[in-house]
Amino acid sequence: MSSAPGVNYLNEKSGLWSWLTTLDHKRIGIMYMISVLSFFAIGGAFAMLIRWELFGAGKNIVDAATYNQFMTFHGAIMTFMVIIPGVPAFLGNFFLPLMIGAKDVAFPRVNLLSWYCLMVGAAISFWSLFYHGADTGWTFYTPYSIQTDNGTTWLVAGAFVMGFSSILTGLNFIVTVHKLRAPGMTFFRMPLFIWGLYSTAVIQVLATPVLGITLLLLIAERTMNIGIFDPAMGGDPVLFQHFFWFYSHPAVYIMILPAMGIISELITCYSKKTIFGYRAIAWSSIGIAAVSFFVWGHHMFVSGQSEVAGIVFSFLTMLVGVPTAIKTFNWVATLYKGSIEFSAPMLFALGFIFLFTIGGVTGIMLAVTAVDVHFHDTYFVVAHFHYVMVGGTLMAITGGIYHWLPKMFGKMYNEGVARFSFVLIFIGFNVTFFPQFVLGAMGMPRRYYDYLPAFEPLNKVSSLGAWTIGVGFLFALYVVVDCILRGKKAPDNPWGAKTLEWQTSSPPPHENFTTQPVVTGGPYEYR
Amino acid sequence: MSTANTTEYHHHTAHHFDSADAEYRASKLGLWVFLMTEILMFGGLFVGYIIYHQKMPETFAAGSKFLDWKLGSLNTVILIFSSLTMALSIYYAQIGKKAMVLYNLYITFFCGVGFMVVKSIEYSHKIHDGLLPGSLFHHAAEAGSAGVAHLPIYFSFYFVMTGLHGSHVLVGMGLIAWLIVRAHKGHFGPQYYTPLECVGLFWHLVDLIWIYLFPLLYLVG
Amino acid sequence: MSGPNEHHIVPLKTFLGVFATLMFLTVMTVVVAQFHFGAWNTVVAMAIASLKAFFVLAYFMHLKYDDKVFLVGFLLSIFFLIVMYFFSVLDISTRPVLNGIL
Amino acid sequence: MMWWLLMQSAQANTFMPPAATDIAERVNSLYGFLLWASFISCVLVIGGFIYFAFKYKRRSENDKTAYISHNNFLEFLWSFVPFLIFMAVFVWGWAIYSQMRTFPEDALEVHVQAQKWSWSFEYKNGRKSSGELLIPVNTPIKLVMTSSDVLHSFYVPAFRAKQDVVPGRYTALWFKPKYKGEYQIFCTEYCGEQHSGMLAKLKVVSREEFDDWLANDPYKGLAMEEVGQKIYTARCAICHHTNDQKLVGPGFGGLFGREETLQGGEKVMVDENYLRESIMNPNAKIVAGYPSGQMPTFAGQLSEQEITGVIEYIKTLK
Repeated sequence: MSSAPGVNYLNEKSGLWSWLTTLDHKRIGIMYMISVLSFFAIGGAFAMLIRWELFGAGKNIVDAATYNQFMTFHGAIMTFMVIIPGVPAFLGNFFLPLMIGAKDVAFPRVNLLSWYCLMVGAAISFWSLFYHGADTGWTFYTPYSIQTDNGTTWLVAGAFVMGFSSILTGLNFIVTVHKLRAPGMTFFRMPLFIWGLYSTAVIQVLATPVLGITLLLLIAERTMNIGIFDPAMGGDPVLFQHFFWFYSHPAVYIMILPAMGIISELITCYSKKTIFGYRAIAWSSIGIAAVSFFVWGHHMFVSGQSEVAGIVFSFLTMLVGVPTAIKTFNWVATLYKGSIEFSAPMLFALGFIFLFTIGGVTGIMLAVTAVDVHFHDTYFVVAHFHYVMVGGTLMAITGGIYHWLPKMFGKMYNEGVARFSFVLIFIGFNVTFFPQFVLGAMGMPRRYYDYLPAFEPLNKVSSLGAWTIGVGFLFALYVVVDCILRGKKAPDNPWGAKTLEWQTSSPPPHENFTTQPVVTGGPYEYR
Repeated sequence: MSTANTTEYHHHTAHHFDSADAEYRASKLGLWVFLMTEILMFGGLFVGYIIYHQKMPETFAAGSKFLDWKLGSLNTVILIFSSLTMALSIYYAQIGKKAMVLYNLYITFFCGVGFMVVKSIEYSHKIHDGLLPGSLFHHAAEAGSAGVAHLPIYFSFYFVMTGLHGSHVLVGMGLIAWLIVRAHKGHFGPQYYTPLECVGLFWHLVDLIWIYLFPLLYLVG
Repeated sequence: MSGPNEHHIVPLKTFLGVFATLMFLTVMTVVVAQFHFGAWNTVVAMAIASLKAFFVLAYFMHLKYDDKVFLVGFLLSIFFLIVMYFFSVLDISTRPVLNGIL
Repeated sequence: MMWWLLMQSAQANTFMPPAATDIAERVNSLYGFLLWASFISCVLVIGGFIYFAFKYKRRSENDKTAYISHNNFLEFLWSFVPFLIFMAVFVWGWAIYSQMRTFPEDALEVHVQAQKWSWSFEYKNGRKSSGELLIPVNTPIKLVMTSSDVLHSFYVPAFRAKQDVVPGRYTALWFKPKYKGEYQIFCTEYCGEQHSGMLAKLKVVSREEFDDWLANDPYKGLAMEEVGQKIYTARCAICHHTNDQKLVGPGFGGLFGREETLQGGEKVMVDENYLRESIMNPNAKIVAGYPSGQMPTFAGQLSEQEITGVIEYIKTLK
């Protein structure tokens, strides 16, 4: 199936139907891109509304019940529909086969099915809006989630179906990495993005089923009142939290590990230098993935969990800090004696290190039991995980999109606007979330519709920052759309990168490579 | 059944695999990864079950008295036998006896039917007696003086675990029906039996889960 | 690389032997349940179930002959289940008596 | 010397409310250390990469870069040093955490009942109060807490004390306030619509004042509707206006004597019996347009005197 010159995966077939039934991982990646970006717009709109409501004390735009819905949908959309599928299913789908020199993922039909699972799951989630929405927060803590009288069941069912999407993607990636690497592509010649995706896939496969059963039990709880998590029937609500966090803590690493992989790619490419400590970074991905299963109780220090469990979980959480620190130091060391270009993707990568470092050290603070007692469920936690999830994952996704746009669409993006979007997002982000650390230290609890007057000035600052981020992402969206519609034709390897995806044409042909690539060295041989 | 006489079926290896063997190995790895997810999903339930069993042993002892261990044993025998026939169908595919593949698949399928029939007999008894999960529970044992606290929770576990398992049996039966159709067309032989092997693994896992469910629910009291 | 032809074929006798063993163990587990060993009943029942699981896994599911990656995957999932159980119970069993209302 | 200075400034409650217990002060020291350690690491990492980024800025397209694959010593160093710091703060945190969890024998016990969306407190002698927890200064206080509906969490920032309140079991919390004054109580576990309104005051007073208060009948010399008004402010106002505006539940203004349509289409007259039933068994008769399950029962929480008081108070609202 060698293709004629000028024929690529985008123009080889046309029509909506050819997209909806495609088995090409690149097209499925693009479909994920469109859906994830749309969900991001919806989740982002909820964020803007939340910050509008919190602009001043008391009621600003909506009542408490509606605010709780905003908060719930913002959380649920951003976790289940944006960050979890964001890196693996969108960028991973497109680039995993390309970067290991494969023609496709191992199971293209399963890959397409995973996209439909996400779509159907999202549709079911939004269906809850016809039943007065949902107001439980994305964590669905029992017994409130059992008692509340609205469409929570639909949202839970949607998350359940979206779980399948995540599992199927992970399954596909594990098999693809094991079985479809190009000749010569040993495990330790794989790009670090692949290591990130691989360890993520392991978590997706091992943790998501537990979320599935937990949500299934919650649905049974709401429809038949089975009582397993309901204290009124003799059940234990804290056990729900164990089950929930057994998935949801590793899920945090589903969100961040592949983002770290992107950063390794960007740092090496834009400093034209081999990565410092390749094996340490690769192993730390696996290490983080493994240890992530042992630390979930740090979400529960004040939940009524026993003191012993709290201390054990605190200790284990410290262990996860070490591989994370290793990665950060190695990225910084990679810059040493490099040739650093301040292009937009690199700015996002450096922004990532900046914000992720702050997110990381505050994470250590939260892992210390005695200090977490004060910070738990305050804005300090909100700020911390936004620093990691937005400052980390979303910065990495945005940088990754810019970096790979030429490969995906064969066109160059507008560098100036892209850099401007970085400036807006970066400044807006810090203006939004740094004050929230202070608010949390002052004692402002999270998920609050209204707050004491003392918290008002910083909340105002935070809201202003949030709108700046919003504008920044609009500019980023403009860059993407402008690139697709009007971009100048891109060369095959505009950045001089060494990884395999840049060794084929832009955009790649249907089967990725016209001749089977053979790998003879490491991924970052900038000599 | 004249499947052996039809022209030899040739399976097309998907374009992104180097060889039929690479595809076979990838499929099996994929299936095993899928089985891992199944183990963790059921495992979550088992973990919950064991935790509650430790917390309220009297409740679980009293609850298991309401189950009929004879029907449970019958279903265990049926499922293990079906596992055998499933394994044999692969064996006969490997040595090229296509008719025997079909016979064994049919037996496996009807074992599944038998399992579901027994299961539905059990369910209808429970429903009739009001031994139902959670707030649907309305059996006298809860209210009576000899009643045990939280008995509905036992039946919540019983119905959720056997229900989820039963739905897996149904899915497995659907897959076996699909295998039967393909076997009729003569698709399986020594060169190509990946679907048999994969569905087989799934079916054995369903059996495996029942091997644990049976003593936990019916016997341990 | 070996073609599908060279995949290990388990002899028929092995399958029948495994089936007989499984039947025997099923009878065992029912018989043993009639005795009262207290808490040991669960342990014995689980031990027999695990023995049965071993035979199903090793022979019916070919784990004994197949790529060891499958075995690693299987053990990994069991390991994480144990982790889940262990830490949940670690909490529940060490809660102060004050909390023992449940 | 430098270090001492740093520690001193860090202990000055960086952003946190003033510490009002010994344990809170210990948390502050640890927090101060963490802040400085974090600040220094951020300066090292962020400063480091900004320095590198500018020093090794790309000069030309043909820049040659050094090929440095790894350095075992450095990598060991920056794995091991963070590990040591993490272990240090873990142990330090553990020490304080176990003090938080070790309850003094001689503590004054107060029973805390949480429900949507109010806090109520009961003392050993049967004295109750809602919306305000009064305790004596310099005395260890142990709160034994439970919830009658969903999860809540009891949080006093000034004491660095927080504990979830779980239905179906008791959880506990202790503190020993050092200074007299008024402190804020928050609910920090999401509990529904009025979660952010589930606040209460904690008043630390002198021992004498506390003993006086404890022995006092809170309703002495009050008319029935005045008793009702007190209860209204502490327990009802979060969901019910005094006018006829809907909040979570219906406003009380003009409610008495009105005819309402129930969810099933049935009509009901709002009289003493309906009001009493709605307080004791709120989900029995829900007026159309309101969700069920929002209001918790007050059975067993309000005395006869208080229930009658609330009904009388509602009668006065026109």
